[in-house]
Amino acid sequence: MSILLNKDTNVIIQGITGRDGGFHTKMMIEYGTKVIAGVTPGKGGIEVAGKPVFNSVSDLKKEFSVDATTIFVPPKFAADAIWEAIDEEIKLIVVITEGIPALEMLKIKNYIKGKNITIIGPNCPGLISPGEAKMGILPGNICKKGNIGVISRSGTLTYEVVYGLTTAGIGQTTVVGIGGDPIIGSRFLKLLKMFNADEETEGIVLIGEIGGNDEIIAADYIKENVKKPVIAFIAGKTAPKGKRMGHAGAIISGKNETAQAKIEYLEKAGIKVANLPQDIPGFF
Amino acid sequence: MSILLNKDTNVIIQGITGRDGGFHTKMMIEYGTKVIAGVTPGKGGIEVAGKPVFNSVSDLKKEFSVDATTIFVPPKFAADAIWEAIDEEIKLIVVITEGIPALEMLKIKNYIKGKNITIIGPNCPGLISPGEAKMGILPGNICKKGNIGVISRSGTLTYEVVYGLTTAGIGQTTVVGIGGDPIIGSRFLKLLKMFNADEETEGIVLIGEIGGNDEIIAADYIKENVKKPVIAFIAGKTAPKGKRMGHAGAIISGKNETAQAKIEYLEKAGIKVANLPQDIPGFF
Amino acid sequence: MKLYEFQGKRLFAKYLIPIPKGKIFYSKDDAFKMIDQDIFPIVAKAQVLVGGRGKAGGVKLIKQVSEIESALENLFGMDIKGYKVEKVLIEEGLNIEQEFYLSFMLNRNSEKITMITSSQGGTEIEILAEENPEAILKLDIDPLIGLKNHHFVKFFEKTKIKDRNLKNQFRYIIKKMYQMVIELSLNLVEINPLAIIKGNRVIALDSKIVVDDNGIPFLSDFDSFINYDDLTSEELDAKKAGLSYVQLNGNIGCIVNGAGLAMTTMDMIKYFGGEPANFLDVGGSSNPDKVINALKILKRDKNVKVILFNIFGGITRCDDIANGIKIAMEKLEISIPIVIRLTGTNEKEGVKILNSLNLDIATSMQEAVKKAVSMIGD
Amino acid sequence: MKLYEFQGKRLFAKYLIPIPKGKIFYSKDDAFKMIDQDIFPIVAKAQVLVGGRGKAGGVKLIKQVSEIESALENLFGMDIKGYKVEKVLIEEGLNIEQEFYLSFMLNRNSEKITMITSSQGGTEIEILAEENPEAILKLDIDPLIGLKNHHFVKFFEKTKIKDRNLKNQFRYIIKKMYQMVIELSLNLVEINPLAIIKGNRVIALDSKIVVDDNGIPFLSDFDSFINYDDLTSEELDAKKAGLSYVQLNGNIGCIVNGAGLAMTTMDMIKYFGGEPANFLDVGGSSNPDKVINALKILKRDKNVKVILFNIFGGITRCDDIANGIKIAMEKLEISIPIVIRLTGTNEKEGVKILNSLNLDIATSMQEAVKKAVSMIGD
Repeated sequence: MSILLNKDTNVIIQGITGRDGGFHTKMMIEYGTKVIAGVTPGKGGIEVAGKPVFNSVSDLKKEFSVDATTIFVPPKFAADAIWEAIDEEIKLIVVITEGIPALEMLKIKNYIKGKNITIIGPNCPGLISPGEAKMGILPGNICKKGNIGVISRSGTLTYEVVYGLTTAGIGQTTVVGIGGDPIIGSRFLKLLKMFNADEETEGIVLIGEIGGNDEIIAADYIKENVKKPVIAFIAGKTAPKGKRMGHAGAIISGKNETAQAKIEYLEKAGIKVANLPQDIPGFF
Repeated sequence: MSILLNKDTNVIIQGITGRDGGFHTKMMIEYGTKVIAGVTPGKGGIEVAGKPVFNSVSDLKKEFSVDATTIFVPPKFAADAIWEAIDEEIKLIVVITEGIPALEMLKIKNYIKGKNITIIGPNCPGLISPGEAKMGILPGNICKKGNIGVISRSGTLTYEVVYGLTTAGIGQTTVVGIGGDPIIGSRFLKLLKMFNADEETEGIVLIGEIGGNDEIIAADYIKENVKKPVIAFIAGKTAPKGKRMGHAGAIISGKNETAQAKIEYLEKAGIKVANLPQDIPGFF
Repeated sequence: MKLYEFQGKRLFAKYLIPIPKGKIFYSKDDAFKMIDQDIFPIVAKAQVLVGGRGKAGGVKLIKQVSEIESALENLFGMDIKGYKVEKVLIEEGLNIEQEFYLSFMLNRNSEKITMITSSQGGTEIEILAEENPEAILKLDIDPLIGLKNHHFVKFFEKTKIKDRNLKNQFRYIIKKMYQMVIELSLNLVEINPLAIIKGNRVIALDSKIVVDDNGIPFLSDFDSFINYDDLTSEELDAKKAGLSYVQLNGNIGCIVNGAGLAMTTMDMIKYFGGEPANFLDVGGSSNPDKVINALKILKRDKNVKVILFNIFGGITRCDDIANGIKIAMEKLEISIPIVIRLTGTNEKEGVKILNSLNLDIATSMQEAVKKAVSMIGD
Repeated sequence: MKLYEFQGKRLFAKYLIPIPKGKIFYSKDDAFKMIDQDIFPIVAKAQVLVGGRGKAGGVKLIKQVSEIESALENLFGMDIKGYKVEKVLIEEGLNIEQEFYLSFMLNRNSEKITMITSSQGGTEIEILAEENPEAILKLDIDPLIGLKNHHFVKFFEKTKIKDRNLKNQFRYIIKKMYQMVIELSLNLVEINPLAIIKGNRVIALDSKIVVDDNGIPFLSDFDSFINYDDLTSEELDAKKAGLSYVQLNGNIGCIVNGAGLAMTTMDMIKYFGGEPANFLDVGGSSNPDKVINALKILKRDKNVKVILFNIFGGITRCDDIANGIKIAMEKLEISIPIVIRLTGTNEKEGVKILNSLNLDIATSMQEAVKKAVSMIGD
């Protein structure tokens, strides 16, 4: 079984009339995703990729039942789009947009605490359950249905790793790009728990990078709770301190946030860490 | 079994050094409540009723484990005291103070949604599990251990009803005064569910009044879910429209908020409504 | 606490919400003296703390100077639903193109701040809600989140406002009204009608504001808005003395500790065939002064033929209440008969004090109420 | 984005947080001309966007006029951890009675706004945290709740401040700093030291502010604070062109799409014995201009001996990247060897374009990196 998303998930697109939103709506539909409609304030009534567009999520919900939303809204209105989705009680919110202020995400994170809502992103490629459905921009052709769960803070590095797995004949249950911002909707821990609970997932790949302590928390959890094999990879061994490496969250602010410190901690917890991305398939 | 509170509950007092706080701390201890300590900012280090006083709940928590807090703090600092208790993850917060702005309570209510925290009050007499413990100002001597749960928006009217029950030989599992403000921590519905789930509670008394729609929601719930006998009483049949009757929440703002409308609705839902408080014991 | 229209508009001005030019007058002569010759048409609006003023004739459009005197004559002193008109707001007359209804209220049922919108302004919202509920948009706003883009999207969808300039004006006013709710602890802020006038300007033609009584002590420089004009002088004195008092039309005066018990006492009087003269809650304290003040207030109501005390002592001590009664009896020369029900904390001591005064003491609430009712029958 | 001390203090002034009287100077002569005779002692502070300035000699106490010239001579042009001093803040000297540390940061680990306090101000907080963690108070504040009374209670308990007047001053500054975090999207606001000076006044003697880059577009009138003085001119040009670029000391220039893949490319270069010259992420767009700008920037770095492209096409189309390279090759006359790895969306079309240019195309990331490293060895 996949986590979070499958072919029966009713997906909507917030920001469907934008350039990226429109293009990826088509790609998602082509892949088999059950995209039912989209939202762009002021554009209600038109169609995009054969799907009706509404002015608001609540208008849309009067006609359709919604399980999940993908947000392609530009930074200026993206946080408001997340709040709207929360207000309309959508259970899975995937935010592709890059450039949302961390403080806004901090409020959102604290607000959904204890509520049955999962946010993936922002600043992420989305997620894909190969052979089932995808939300976001992950290319479907590099994936393959199978038994490995992939969680990653990165975009194209995830493609590289997944492509390597697929090429080696190793398929994936679900691949989740959790995003490169400092405050993200779902950290490693949350998704690790889901993959750990998923019976079909037989192994997990965890792609981390410099900045923050998510990999440390993940290591503690894996050590105590995960019996399935977990292979980690950490990017940024050559990154200098105090410099932001592309991602808003990829910055070393303390000595525990370096790639080296994280690798050491993971290995101490008994987790295998690959030196190079192409080494990952060999561990399974 | 009682709900919310029993003789093993570790209770603290916020505002213990005040006149009311100090007096009722003594009364609570005399009744058998396990009061372990108190808090008043700036008064840390002294003792009240033989119990140590701390500057903050977090200081107190370094030395004691806490299950519940009773707040006697004056209006100006009462909301902050509730926020402090929430911040320190106290599971039961009983607020006696009258005069907290409704907007502040609205924020608090929305904040604790989905969290495992119960707030009783504000502007309430508190609760008592006869023979076990009490939090707040309900007089212990008029209660008797037994099998009836009492929920009330009122103070002295509750005493009147409970005294009537006790005199008639009918004891109580727990008596809860939920408070007379428009926005309160726990409405009828929440406590009805608790009493309904409590095996020892064999019947429920519900004392409502004009204003709001809590009795209506309660009626709907009782009709569908409660098999135990429920006896209701609604105060304010002679109250004029638009006038605040003592309680901040006791004001008729619409025709569904009159005592008559509520009584009619309750009776339609098959719930017995007593004409006079002294009729209540006769229904059991 | 309800604010007058002119007070609400002062607050609007403080928050930069546009209002018509206008001035408040406390007498006909003042108004007559100060009105300029070349400002017609003007609108004269009776200031009362009750709805339905328009229908009652409390709003006059004055087109020329010759009409002023009779209009003002008519307004000042007018009685609107029991409220005497003592203040009149005179404003510039404006060319209204479209009227909207807009309000924010603290909603105790949904436990949110509810924004209510309609493009059919001018009508009372309760009437509109019954006659044409489809015309109303209700949005629940979580105070932890605040106003977000989708709230505005829905507002513009409902009101069919498309013009960019108008949208900016409405967006501004909506934000400011919400800010007022948060900053001033309002239970309600309503603009009805919120109008588009000639020149594509959006302006608040009326105001209705209810401030949370519990919030008032936390507001700075709010004193100028405090008014208790909707209270009788007895209610005002009760408020000053820390008592909750509401005057009614019956003849049995009640003094009770606790709001729920006080309402129930009134209900029981009615049940046994009497008529309560008031609601009066002395609260939880045992201060004898409260009893004295309560008796003073009831004494002023000439309808009161018997006074009924119903005290269930919890925090309140019965002996304190009895002492209060004793002092009051001595000081106030009360000739009206008194029935007393006194139970709970220090009951024995209290009864002892009262016995010495030859007062009628009942053993239960029912007995006391019946006695009081029967005394009226005489 | 980091702000200079003097810029942070300007923001403090805007929020009415007390700061010393002072002025910023951009040259020694200006400073010398404008300093008054009778204001000594003064403090001259080098403005650099890096910590540890004090230890490096970047702060001078000047007690009399005769000391100025040598002090300023010394400061202007000084090198502090690679940053040249071009600005000096001159402030009044004050009599410090006690120093505190106070900061608010957006804490990605606890996902709260963390207030950090110590009564041992003046020391760097990281050093204090290691040497004397007991001296530090950390409070996590939920942005949905904000500052509440108990936060102040704990602050005063930790700092042992008891004087009522001092308490009011600290309470005010704490509120204002928190307000700055919320209103200006700050990642960090730090005052170290926050001092009590003679006359029982509390004053911010230093400032350290980091603004969230994602928040800057939402701030109005913030332009005056934007500075990129901590970037090299190449980094600045990259920023203007919408590229993420960080200059390093190696000789293999990298152009990659995606931050994670770019870091991994650098790591792999190192792993196979080479040294990356930079981090460069062209992002997800396929605009050929980005490739051209990226090549322009790498060309300026004289250390770069080989350029390595690593592109995994997803949204990015390989043919667009190839076209960008083609145009750049023609326009920019690039003589440095280029190694290219190109896979994913429209790979075939891209490879076809590159083949016509006689460029070195690798089939995998590893092969490309190894090739680039081996070319340096030559």
